[in-house]
Amino acid sequence: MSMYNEKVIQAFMSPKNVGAMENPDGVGEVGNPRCGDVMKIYLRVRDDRIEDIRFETFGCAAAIATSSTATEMVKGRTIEEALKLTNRDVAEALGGLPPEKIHCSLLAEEGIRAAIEDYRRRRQGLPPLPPRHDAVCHHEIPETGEETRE
Amino acid sequence: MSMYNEKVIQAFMSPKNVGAMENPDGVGEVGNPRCGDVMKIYLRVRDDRIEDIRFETFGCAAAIATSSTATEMVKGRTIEEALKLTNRDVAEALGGLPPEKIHCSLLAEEGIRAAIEDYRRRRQGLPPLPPRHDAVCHHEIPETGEETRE
Amino acid sequence: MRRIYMDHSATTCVDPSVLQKMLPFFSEKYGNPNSVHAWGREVRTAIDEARASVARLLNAEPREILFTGGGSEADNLAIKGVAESLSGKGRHVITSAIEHHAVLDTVKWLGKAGFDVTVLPVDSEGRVRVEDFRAAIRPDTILATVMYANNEVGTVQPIRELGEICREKGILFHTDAVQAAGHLPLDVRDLPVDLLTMAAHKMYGPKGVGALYVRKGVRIAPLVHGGGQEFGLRSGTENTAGIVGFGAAAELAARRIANGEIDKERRLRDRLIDGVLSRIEDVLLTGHRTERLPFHASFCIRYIEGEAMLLRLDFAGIGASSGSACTSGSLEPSYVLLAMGLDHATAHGSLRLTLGKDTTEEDIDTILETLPPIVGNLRAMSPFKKNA
Amino acid sequence: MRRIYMDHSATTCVDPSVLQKMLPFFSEKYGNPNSVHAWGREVRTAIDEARASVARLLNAEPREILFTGGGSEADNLAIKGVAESLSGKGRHVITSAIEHHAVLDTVKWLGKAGFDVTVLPVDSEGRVRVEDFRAAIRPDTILATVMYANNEVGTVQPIRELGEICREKGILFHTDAVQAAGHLPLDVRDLPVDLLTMAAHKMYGPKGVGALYVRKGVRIAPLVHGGGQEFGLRSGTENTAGIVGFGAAAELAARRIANGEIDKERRLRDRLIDGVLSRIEDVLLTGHRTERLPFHASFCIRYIEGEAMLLRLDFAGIGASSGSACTSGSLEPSYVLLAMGLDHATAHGSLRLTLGKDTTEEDIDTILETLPPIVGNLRAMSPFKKNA
Ligand SMILES: Cc1ncc(COP(=O)(O)O)c(C=O)c1O
Ligand SMILES: Cc1ncc(COP(=O)(O)O)c(C=O)c1O
Repeated sequence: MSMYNEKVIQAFMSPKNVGAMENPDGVGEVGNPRCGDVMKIYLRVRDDRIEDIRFETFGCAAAIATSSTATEMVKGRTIEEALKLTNRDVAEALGGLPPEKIHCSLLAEEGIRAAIEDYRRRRQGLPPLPPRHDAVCHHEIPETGEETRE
Repeated sequence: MSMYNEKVIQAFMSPKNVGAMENPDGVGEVGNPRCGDVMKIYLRVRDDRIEDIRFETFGCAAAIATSSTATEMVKGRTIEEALKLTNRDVAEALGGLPPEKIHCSLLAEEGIRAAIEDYRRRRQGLPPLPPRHDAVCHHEIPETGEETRE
Repeated sequence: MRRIYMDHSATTCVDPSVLQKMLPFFSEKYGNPNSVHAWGREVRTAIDEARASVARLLNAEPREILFTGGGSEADNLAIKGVAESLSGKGRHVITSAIEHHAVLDTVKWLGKAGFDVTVLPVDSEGRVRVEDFRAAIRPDTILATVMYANNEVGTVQPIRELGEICREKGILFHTDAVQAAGHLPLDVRDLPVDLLTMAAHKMYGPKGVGALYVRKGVRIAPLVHGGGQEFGLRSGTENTAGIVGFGAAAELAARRIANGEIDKERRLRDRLIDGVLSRIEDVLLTGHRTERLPFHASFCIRYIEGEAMLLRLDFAGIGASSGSACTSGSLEPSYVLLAMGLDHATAHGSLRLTLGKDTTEEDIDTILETLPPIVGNLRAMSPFKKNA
Repeated sequence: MRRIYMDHSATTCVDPSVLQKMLPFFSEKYGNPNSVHAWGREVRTAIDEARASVARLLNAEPREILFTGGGSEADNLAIKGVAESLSGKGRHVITSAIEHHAVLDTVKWLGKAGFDVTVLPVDSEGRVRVEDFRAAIRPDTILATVMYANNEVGTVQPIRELGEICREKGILFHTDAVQAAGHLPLDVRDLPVDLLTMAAHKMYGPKGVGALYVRKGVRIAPLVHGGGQEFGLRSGTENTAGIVGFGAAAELAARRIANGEIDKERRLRDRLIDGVLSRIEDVLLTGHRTERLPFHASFCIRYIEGEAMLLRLDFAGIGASSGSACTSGSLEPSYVLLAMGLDHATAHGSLRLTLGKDTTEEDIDTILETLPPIVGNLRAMSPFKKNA
């Protein structure tokens, strides 16, 4: 494992916006427990603006840190603004992630998009978006040999 | 290299009976410079007894030590007694030799025999025995792997 | 904060008494043991003594011990060495699904080089089934390699039974005893194994030196060619200080085993296992309950992921490990846990706590205080279950 | 009696400053560098730094340096690693007759494994002829391996010319620089070599750790499979202290080279060579007079045998070596000297005196006082010639 920087550690040790939300306006669940990464995002939306956001994450330190940071980054933003958030933005806000952890930031981006999609469906009276636990585990393939085991 | 014991070292550092002899009664030269071992034995015989013996040796410490010891062991003995000397006797007198050096004690035995043969030939008026430098290098084959190099 | 190292399966510290014995061999007794002169001869003697010490730990003869550059190299040497030397006799090799990569990847490499490979499954406690093993043997089988004890789950294999089958069938048997050597009594005069791997750094010796026991009469080909050191089977100037350290570590281990310190370790281990199982819900012990390394406790903590736990523990001063995917940069959880039939999500929550000779009861109690709130906190974040 | 170690080609002492840097990595910073926790991370950092130091000595990138369990292993890895990775492209390998056994025996092993091998002769000074080298290259040649400098006779090879030919012909070029690294300036950005072997213990670092430089983009297969350490090319828990020691030794070497200490060494070497040649009759310098390692003097002393000389020198407090048969238990004299055209008897009289960083002018003078009477004494015993 490459080492995490201070910001990542900070976000992991004291994450913001943790926990379930009662009666959310939208919920997105992405990732795959097989891959060791599941992220669930809850939204409360007022006037097209994300008034509150929560996450629940099953995953490594980077997954938790990116969940916290991504939710912080979109809190108070409009839906349109939130949809512009990319995994790169999240990784940058965290001062960078080890290469093999980049996929975690992708998960945060996707989680927020899924929650927004769910919010929109609900508004249109469609049934809520089901959790997507069958996602293909997407990740940067580490360069040969970057992966070492004791 | 296995280590030499004290007796071998002693015989090597202060060998007895070293050097050529003027007008010897018999001379034997055995070994092969290719193999790094040549031993030349000079005899002076009186009344069928080895009155004096000398050696010249090109060779390793064990070759020099066995030359010294073997010559000491036959000095003052009768020809018959000297012919009974075996390489085992020489090695034993030295308190043992490393396995890969056993061939050196064989050389001492052969050198003395060659010198005696030469002495007998001369007594019979035959021409002296020529040096035998073409001997096949005989030696104990070390067990696989006993041989190591830096 | 007292920091508590609980990762002795990963590596151990060099015991100060071992280091003391090594020290002269860096800057004072630095000769090349293959040299004729006094500088070389004194070092050769020290290597001979270390070889005798390691041999004694196994009840082997010194001539049966080869020093290598580590446990992985010794595993590779054993497997490739037998394969090369016996390839004329047969080309089938048997191993288990939960071997260390040093064995598994070597056997797979043989698979690419024209050998047939059987990888045996294990039961839910990580043990190879003796019947499976027997059934896997073919007329062209030349070698079976099954580890003595597993590094991730601590399970000890039925090595005697497996070895006896090999004897009966006339095939060579190698066991990777990197986790077991120095921690369990091993006697190669009694145990039917032909080759056995050890690593000094798992038994309070230095890293970078391993050993392979090769039973007298068993012929293997070398992996590293050259000057012919180690009976022609591992060339290269000897790692003198490392070898001397291994010798000292072997002596220390023999003393510890003789003094019954294993029992002390086992009691602490059980205190830890019982404590974790009773204080945290939805936890399972991985590996066998009793047939396990005396210093080894391993779990799967459901609903949370291993690396997150490790980092929280690390910040609390506790060094632990996990077969978790994330520690290796791969997303697959431990192949060992999967082979034991665990589902992926559970396997991701693996936690290994391995005790050392200096672990105290207080350390165990500290861990038992520290771990539950960390688990609770991470579970509170988990979408799967809360308020554990 | 001051004892004088003159066998630095065989091995060197660990410099006290190097040992100092290694010490914390035995019993304090003992973590496994592959561990996630703090114990592991601090060690990972130290290994990264050591890798950077070794890389700097060669002007390489850290990513191009692999640590191994010694020089021999690095030679084996380079040669077998290229052979395995390029066997689809061709199966011809070129080497020279005077390589170290770690290269020669590995190439010969390839010869048995279905490769074609060309072993080039050398001239009387021990150099490969550039024309021979060029002529040996075939369309199916994949690798040439020629040592940077010879251990027995000190001759430095025309590596740049050979490497340029390899570049031109598109074949990989490996050089065993175990004797040269740390003693001669080496710059892989400038030098056309693709793989280069080093050993820490020949440059005041510890035994049991080597390194292979592998130029970026060159693909080789591993020799030791397992956990995937060293970029997947040398598995096994890292020899932390050894690697840190190698890093420190590389820094020391870089400083010594920058300070021009090579020139000092070369002057002392020449004083020794000139002294021996002028004080003893029927002696010849082996190897090249100027294109030789700065610390290396080697001779053949006619009419006497090497081991006997070594032991006499040893009792006089001087540690020397010889390619002599007897030192290895074989009766063949050095294959290096024979390849250079010397006859057997002369080759048996070889004597190597290799200087170190702490060798003084007084040491040289002591040797020049001590050696002639020993030679005289042994010659007096020799059947070939007396009164030298
Ligand atoms: C030229 C050369 N190559 C390779 C080696 C092998 O290195 P090691 O003995 O450290 O494995 C040596 C020294 O022994 C050497 O001098
Ligand atoms: C069971 C087992 N085999 C082999 C090894 C490899 O040993 P090393 O890393 O010392 O090469 C290890 C430890 O890493 C192990 O636990």
